[in-house]
Amino acid sequence: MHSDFHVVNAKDLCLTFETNDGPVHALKDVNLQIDKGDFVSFIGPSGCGKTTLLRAIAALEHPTSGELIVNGTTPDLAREDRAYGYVFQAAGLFPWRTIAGNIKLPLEIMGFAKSEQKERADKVLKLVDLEGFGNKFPWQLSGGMQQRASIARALAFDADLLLMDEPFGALDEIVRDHLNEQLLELWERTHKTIAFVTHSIPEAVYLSTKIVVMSPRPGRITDVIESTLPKERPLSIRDSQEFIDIAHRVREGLRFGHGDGAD
Amino acid sequence: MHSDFHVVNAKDLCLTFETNDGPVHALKDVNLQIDKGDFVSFIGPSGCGKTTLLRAIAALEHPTSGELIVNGTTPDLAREDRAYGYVFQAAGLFPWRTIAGNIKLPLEIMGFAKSEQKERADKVLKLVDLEGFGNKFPWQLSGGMQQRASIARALAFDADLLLMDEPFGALDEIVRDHLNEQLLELWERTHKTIAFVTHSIPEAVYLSTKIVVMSPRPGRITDVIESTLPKERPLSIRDSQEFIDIAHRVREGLRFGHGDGAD
Amino acid sequence: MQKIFAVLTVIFAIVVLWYGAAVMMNAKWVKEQAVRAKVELSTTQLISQTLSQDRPVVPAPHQVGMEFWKSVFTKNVTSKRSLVFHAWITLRATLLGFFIGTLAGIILSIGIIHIRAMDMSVMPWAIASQTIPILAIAPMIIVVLNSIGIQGLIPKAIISAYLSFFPVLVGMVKGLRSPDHIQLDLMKTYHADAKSTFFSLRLPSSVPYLFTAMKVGVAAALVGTIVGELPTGAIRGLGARLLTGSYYGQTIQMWAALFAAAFLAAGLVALVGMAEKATLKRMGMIR
Amino acid sequence: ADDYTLQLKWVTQAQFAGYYVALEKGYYEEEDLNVTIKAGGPDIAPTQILAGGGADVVIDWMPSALAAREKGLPLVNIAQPYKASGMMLTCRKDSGIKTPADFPGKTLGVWFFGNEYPFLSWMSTLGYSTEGGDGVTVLKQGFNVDPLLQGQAQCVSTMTYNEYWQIIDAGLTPEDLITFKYEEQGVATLEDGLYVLEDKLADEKEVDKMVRFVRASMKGWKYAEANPDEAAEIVLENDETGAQTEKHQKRMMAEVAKLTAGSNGALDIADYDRTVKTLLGGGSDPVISKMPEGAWTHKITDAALK
Amino acid sequence: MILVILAIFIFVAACWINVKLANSEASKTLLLRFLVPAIFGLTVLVVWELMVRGLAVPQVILPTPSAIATKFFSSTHLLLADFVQTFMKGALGGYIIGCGAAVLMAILIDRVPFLQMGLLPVGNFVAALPIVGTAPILVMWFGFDWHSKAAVVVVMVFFPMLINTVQGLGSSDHMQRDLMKTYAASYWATLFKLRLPMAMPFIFNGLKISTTLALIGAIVAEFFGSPIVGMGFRISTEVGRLGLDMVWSEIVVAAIAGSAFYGLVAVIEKRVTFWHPSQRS
Ligand SMILES: Nc1ncnc2c1ncn2[C@@H]1O[C@H](COP(=O)(O)OP(=O)(O)OP(=O)(O)O)[C@@H](O)[C@H]1O
Ligand SMILES: Nc1ncnc2c1ncn2[C@@H]1O[C@H](COP(=O)(O)OP(=O)(O)OP(=O)(O)O)[C@@H](O)[C@H]1O
Ligand SMILES: Cc1ncc(C[n+]2csc(CCO)c2C)c(N)n1
Ligand SMILES: [Mg+2]
Ligand SMILES: [Mg+2]
Repeated sequence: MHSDFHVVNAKDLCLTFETNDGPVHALKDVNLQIDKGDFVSFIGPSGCGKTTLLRAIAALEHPTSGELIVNGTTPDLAREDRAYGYVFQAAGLFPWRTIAGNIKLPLEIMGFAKSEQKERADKVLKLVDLEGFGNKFPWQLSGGMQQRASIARALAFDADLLLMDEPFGALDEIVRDHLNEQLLELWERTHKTIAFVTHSIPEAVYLSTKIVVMSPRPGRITDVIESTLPKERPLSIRDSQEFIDIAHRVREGLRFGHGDGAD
Repeated sequence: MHSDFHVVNAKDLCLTFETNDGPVHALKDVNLQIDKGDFVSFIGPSGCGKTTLLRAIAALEHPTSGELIVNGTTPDLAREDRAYGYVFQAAGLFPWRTIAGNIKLPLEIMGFAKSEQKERADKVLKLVDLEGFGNKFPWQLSGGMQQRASIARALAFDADLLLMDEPFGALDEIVRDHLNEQLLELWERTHKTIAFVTHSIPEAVYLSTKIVVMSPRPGRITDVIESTLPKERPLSIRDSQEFIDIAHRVREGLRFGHGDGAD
Repeated sequence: MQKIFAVLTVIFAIVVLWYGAAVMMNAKWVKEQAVRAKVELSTTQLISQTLSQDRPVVPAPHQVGMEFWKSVFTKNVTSKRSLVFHAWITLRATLLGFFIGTLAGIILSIGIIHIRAMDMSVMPWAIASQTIPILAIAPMIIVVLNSIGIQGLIPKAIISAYLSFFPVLVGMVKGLRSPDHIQLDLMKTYHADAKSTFFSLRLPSSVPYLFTAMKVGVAAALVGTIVGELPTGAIRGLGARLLTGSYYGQTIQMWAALFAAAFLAAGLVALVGMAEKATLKRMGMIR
Repeated sequence: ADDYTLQLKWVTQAQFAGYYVALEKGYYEEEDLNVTIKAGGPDIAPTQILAGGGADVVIDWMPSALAAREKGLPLVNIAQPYKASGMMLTCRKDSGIKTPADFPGKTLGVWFFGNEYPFLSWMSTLGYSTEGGDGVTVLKQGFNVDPLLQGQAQCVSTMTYNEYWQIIDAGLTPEDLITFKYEEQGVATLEDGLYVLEDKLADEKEVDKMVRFVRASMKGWKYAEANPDEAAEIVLENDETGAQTEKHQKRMMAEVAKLTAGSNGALDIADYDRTVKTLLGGGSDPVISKMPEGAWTHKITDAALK
Repeated sequence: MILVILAIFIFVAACWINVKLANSEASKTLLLRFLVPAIFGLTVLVVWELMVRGLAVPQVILPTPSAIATKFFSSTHLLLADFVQTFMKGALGGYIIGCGAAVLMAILIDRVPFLQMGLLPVGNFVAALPIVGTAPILVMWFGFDWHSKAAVVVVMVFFPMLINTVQGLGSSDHMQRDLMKTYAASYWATLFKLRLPMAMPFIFNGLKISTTLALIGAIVAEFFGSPIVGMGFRISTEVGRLGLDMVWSEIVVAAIAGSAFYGLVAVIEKRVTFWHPSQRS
C-alpha cells in the first residue's frame, strides 16, 4: 500500500514559539513519515500542536531544529511547487470576492484559463453543497457554509497533497458524513495524500490509513496507529469490531495524553 | 419536570433577510416553547437558521413577523434584564484584553466588585481548563483554547438562561466530553435554562431534555424530540438502547431535512 | 545596524542628487554672469561657483548645513538669530494646537458616533471646513482675536488646531466604528450601556486608528502654526524665519529654517510613533 | 502714559526707521506715550487691522487708503512723512525694453494686496490692457525679485530702497538694468502715510494723542535722516526675526532718507491732488470712482509742528 | 442685542429640529440625508448674519452672508475662471500625480526591504517639510503658472497618502497571507489579489484627507506668486483691497468644490470597499 517514497518525513522536529512570558514548545521531537497515498489524521487535545505541525509541513512555520522533508525536498520548495492545498481552521475567505470568486482565486494565481476556472468552481461548489451560492459574498453565509466554501477553494486546483486543519469542525453530522464519503472517494480516485486534523475519533478512524495521536505541553506524538481497515469503506464499517477497536485505541491514547497534561 | 412558565415562547416566528439577490428566509413559521430548567439542543444542517433563532431570542435580530416572548416579556426587555449569557460561534475575544480581562468584561459592565471579578474569573477559568492562561492574550492561544475562554466569559455572571452557539464545535472529544459533563452538572445544580446549538447528534442527545431538529431553505423546525433519558446521566448512558433510539430519531429527522433541501 | 546602513545609503544618494541638482539649477545664473563679465569659465570653476553662490536657486547641502550649524549651535538659544529660539516658539504653539485639535477631534468623533443628528449635520461641514484655505482666513482669525485682545500663542494654536483636528476626527470616527458585529452583539447581550460599550470596546478598538491619525495630525499642526505665524507680523518662529528669508531672497537661510521645521516635524511624528508602540504593546496589540 | 499702537505696512526694516528711532530715543516717552510698534507682513492689511481695533494708527499707501475709504472704511491721512515715491519698474536691458512703449507683449511682475493700484493706473494711462493679448502680461510677484533673476518676467516692481538693491546684490549691475520711476513717469502716488479712523478725530483726547505721536515720529524721522547708520542699527535691534542684514539696512536707510527729506510731516495738497487724479484716471476700471471727501486733515500736523 | 438673542434662539431651535429629524423613522431617506446638514448649515448662516448685524461688526472684518451672496452671484465669471485655474489645473493635477506617486512609492517601499528601512524614515522626514516653506521654493522652480501649484499639492498629499498606503498594505492578517503563501503566489499576485484590496479602506482614508489638502495646497501656493487669475490670487489680492465679500465668495467656491470632491471620493470608496464592515452598517 505504501510506496517507498515519503511525501512527508520529519526527524526530531522541534518548534518553539517565543512569547512574552517564556517559550512555548509547540512541537518537540516529532518523528513522522507520511507516504504517498496515505490518509493521515492528527488527533489530540486543543493546543497540542496539530495546527503547528501542519503549518510546518506547509512551510508556514519554520522548525527550530530537526529535519523536515516534503515531497523529497524542503517544505519551502514544495510550497513553491504548489504541492499542496491547505484548508485553514477558520474559513478566511476574502470579503470582497464572491464565493465563486474566492474559489477561483488560486486558479487565477496558478494561471488557469477563464473557462476552466468557471468549470472547476462550479464543480467544487457542487461537491460541498453550495450550488447557487456562488454569487453571494462570504458575510452573507453562515459560518458553516463559509467553511465549506474554503474547502472548495482548496479542492479547486488538484494538488497531490491536501493539508486540512479541522475542515469539517463546523459542519453538521449529515453534511460531515457526506463530505467524509466524498473525501474518501476523491482520495481513492485521485491517489492524493491527505493530512487531516480532527477532533472526532470516529472521523479519524473512518477516514485514515494512519492516525497520529498527539499530546500537549510540549506538543509531541504519543501514538501512531496504522489502520487495518480496508480501503473500501462504506459508512456501515463504523459498526464493525475492527473499527471499534481502533477507536478504542485512539481514545486510550488521547486519555493518556490528557492525563499527562495539565488537568 | 416542566414548570408552566415558558422561558421562551415563539409563535409563527418568521425572519427574513433582504440580500442583494433576493430575500433569504432564515426562519419560517417557527413554533417553540422552552420551559424553565429545560436543556434544549438545536441541531440541523448548516444554514438552517439555528444561529438566527438564537440571535432572535437574544434580541440581536428582530423577527419579521410572529410572536416571540422571552422570560414573559419581549426579547429586548429580557436582554436589558441581562437575562442570558451568550456564547458565540466564533470566540470574539477582545485582542487588547488578556484572557482573564476578557472574562471580567461582563462583570465590569454589570458592576461586580473587583475582588469578586477576580474570584469568578479564576473559578470559570478552572472550569474550562485554562488555569494559568489568565494573563495570556487571545492570539497566544489556539483556536480551541480561545473558544473555551469565550465559554468561561459567558459563565462568569450567573444568567438564568444560557444561549450557546456551537460552543464546543472547535474542541477535541475528550475536552468536549469533560465540558459536556461539567455543563450538565452546572445545569442541574443551578437550574439554568440552556439553549444549545450543536452539530453533534451524540452531544445533543446526551445533554438535552428537548432536541429541536431544523431544516433549511426556508429555515424551519421539522421535529421536536422530548428526551426520555433520566436527569442523572453518566457518560456510559451513551451505550444504552434508549440513547441509541433517540439518536436514531434525530438522525432520521436530519436526513429528512437534508433530502428535503438542496442535495 | 542594517537599518542605519540603509538610511545612510539613501541619505548619501540624496545628497549626491542634491549636489547634482544644485550645479544644474545654479549653472544658468553663473553662466549668464560669466557672459556679462565676458570671462571664460572652466568646468571646475563653474561647479565651484554654482556651489558657493550667495543667493542660489538651490543651495548646496554644505551651505545649508553650515547655515544650520551656525544658527543652531553657535548662537545663544535666547538670541533671535538662533534657530533654536524660533523653533521653540513654533513648538509651543504646535503642541498647544495639537492638543486642542486632538481633543476637539476626539470629542466631535464621540458625538458623531453617538448622536445621529451630529453625524448627519456636523460631518459634511467638518469636511467643508477643511476646504477653506487656512492661509486666507488666518489673518482674519488673527484680526478678530486681536480686536478682542487675544494675541501671541493662542491665535497660532487655534489655527494649528484647526488643521490637526480633521485627521483625528476622520480617524477616530473610523476607529470607533471599527468593532465588528460579533463584538457589538456581545456587548448588547450584556445590555452594556453606551458608556461601557464605548470604554470597553469602541475606545480600545480605535486606538490604532487614533495613533495613525495623530501622526498626520501633529504634522498638520506644525504646518498650521507656521501658517499662523505669517500674519502675526512674521515676528518670531520658524514661519517668520522662512518668510523673511523669502522676502530677501536669502535661500540658504530659508532652507535652514525649512530643515529645522522638518526636524521638528519628524521629531514630533517619531514621538507619537513611540507613544503608539508603547501603548499598543501594553494593550497586547502588537506581538 | 497713554498707550498707543502703530501698525506697520511691512516687516521691520529701515523703511520705518523714524518710528523705531523715536521709540528707542525716547521721543514717544517724552510725549508721555507708550507706543507699541507692530510689524506687518505680506498677509497684513493695515486698514483691516485698524478696522478691527488692533491698532490706533497705521502706515499705508494712499491708493489703498482711498480705495478702502470708498469701500466704507473712513480712513483719514493725518501726516505724510514720505514726500516722494520710491516705486519703480525695473527691467533687464537684455529683454529689449527701452521705453514704456516696449511693454506690450512683455511679462511684468506686480505686487498685489492693495499695492497694485499705482501700476494699474499707470498702465491705463498708457492705454495698455493688463489681461495679456496685445497688452502686457501681469504676474503676481511674490515677496522677492526672483522672477527677474530667473527670467520669468522681463520687469519687476521694486522700491528704490529695497528690492532694487536685492537685484544688485544678486549680481546684476546697474548697467544690466533699466528702471522706470513712477515719479518720472508722472504717475507717482503718495506712499507711507499715517492714517486713523475718522471718528477718532472728533475725540479731543484722541486728537491730542495723535498730535503727540506725529510730533515725536517726525522728530524720529529727522534724526534718522541725519544719522542714517545709527538709525539702521536701531532697526536691526528691533528686528525680532533676526533675518535682516546690516549692509542692506544701512543702504535702505540712505535711500529712504531721500524720500522723506522733502517732508516735515504735513501732507502736500499738490501731491494729494496728483495722486487722486492718477487714481481717478484709471480708464474703464479706475481705482476710485469719485473724488474723495475729507480723506485728509492738517489738523494734527498743524498742531504738532507749530 | 435683540438680534443676538434671536440668533441664539434660532440656533437652539434648529438643533432641536435636527435631533428630532435624525431620530425619526425617515432618517435614512435621501431627502433627510441632505436636509439635516442643510438645516445645520442654514442655521449657521442665519446666526452669522444676525450676529454680525447685532454686534455691528465692520464689513471689512466679517461681511454678512447676504453681502457675500450678492457678490457671489455678480462675479460668477471671475469665480469660474479662478476655479478652473486653481482647482482643475493645480489641485486636481497635483492630487492625481501626488496620490499616484505615493501609492507607487508605498509599493516600492514594501517591495524592497532595503528601501523600507532606508527610504521610509528619510521619506517621512522629507515629506514632513512644512508646505508653506516649500511653496516659495517650488514656485521658484516650476514657474508662476499652475505647474508650481500642482508641485506643491504633490508634496502636500504625498505624506498622508504614503503612511496610509503602507499601513494598509500591512493590514492583511496572517492567515490570509499564509493562504496566499500556500498557493506559492508571486509577490504581485499577493499584492493585487490580497493586499491592495485589503488596503483599500486605508488608501481611501488617505485619498479623502488628500482632497482637502490638495485644495489648500493649490490656494496657498498662489500666495507666493501666480498669474492674475486663481482662487489664491483673488483671495490675497482682495484681502488687501478690503474686498472681504469677494474673499468669502472664493471661500464658498473652495468649500463647495472641496466638499464635492470629497463626496465623490467617498462615493467611490463606498463602491470599492462595499465589503468592509464600516460600509455595511
Ligand atoms: N504564533 C504563536 N505564538 C505563540 N504561541 C503559539 C503561536 N501559535 C500557537 N502557539 C502555541 O502553540 C501551542 C500549539 O498550538 P496549535 O495551534 O498548534 O494547537 P492545536 O493543536 O492546533 O489546537 P486546537 O485544536 O485548539 O486548534 C499552543 O500552546 C499555542 O498556545
Ligand atoms: N446578516 C445576514 N444577511 C443575509 N443573510 C443571512 C444573514 N445571516 C444569516 N443569513 C442567512 O440565513 C440563513 C440561516 O443562517 P444561520 O447563520 O442562522 O445558519 P446556521 O443554522 O447557524 O448555520 P451554521 O450551522 O452553518 O452556523 C443562511 O442561509 C444565511 O445565509
Ligand atoms: C506680497 C507683497 N505685497 C506687497 C509688497 C509691497 N510692499 C509693501 S511695503 C513695501 C516696501 C518695502 O519693500 C513694499 C514693496 C511686497 N513687497 N510684497
Ligand atoms: Mg488548531
Ligand atoms: Mg450558525
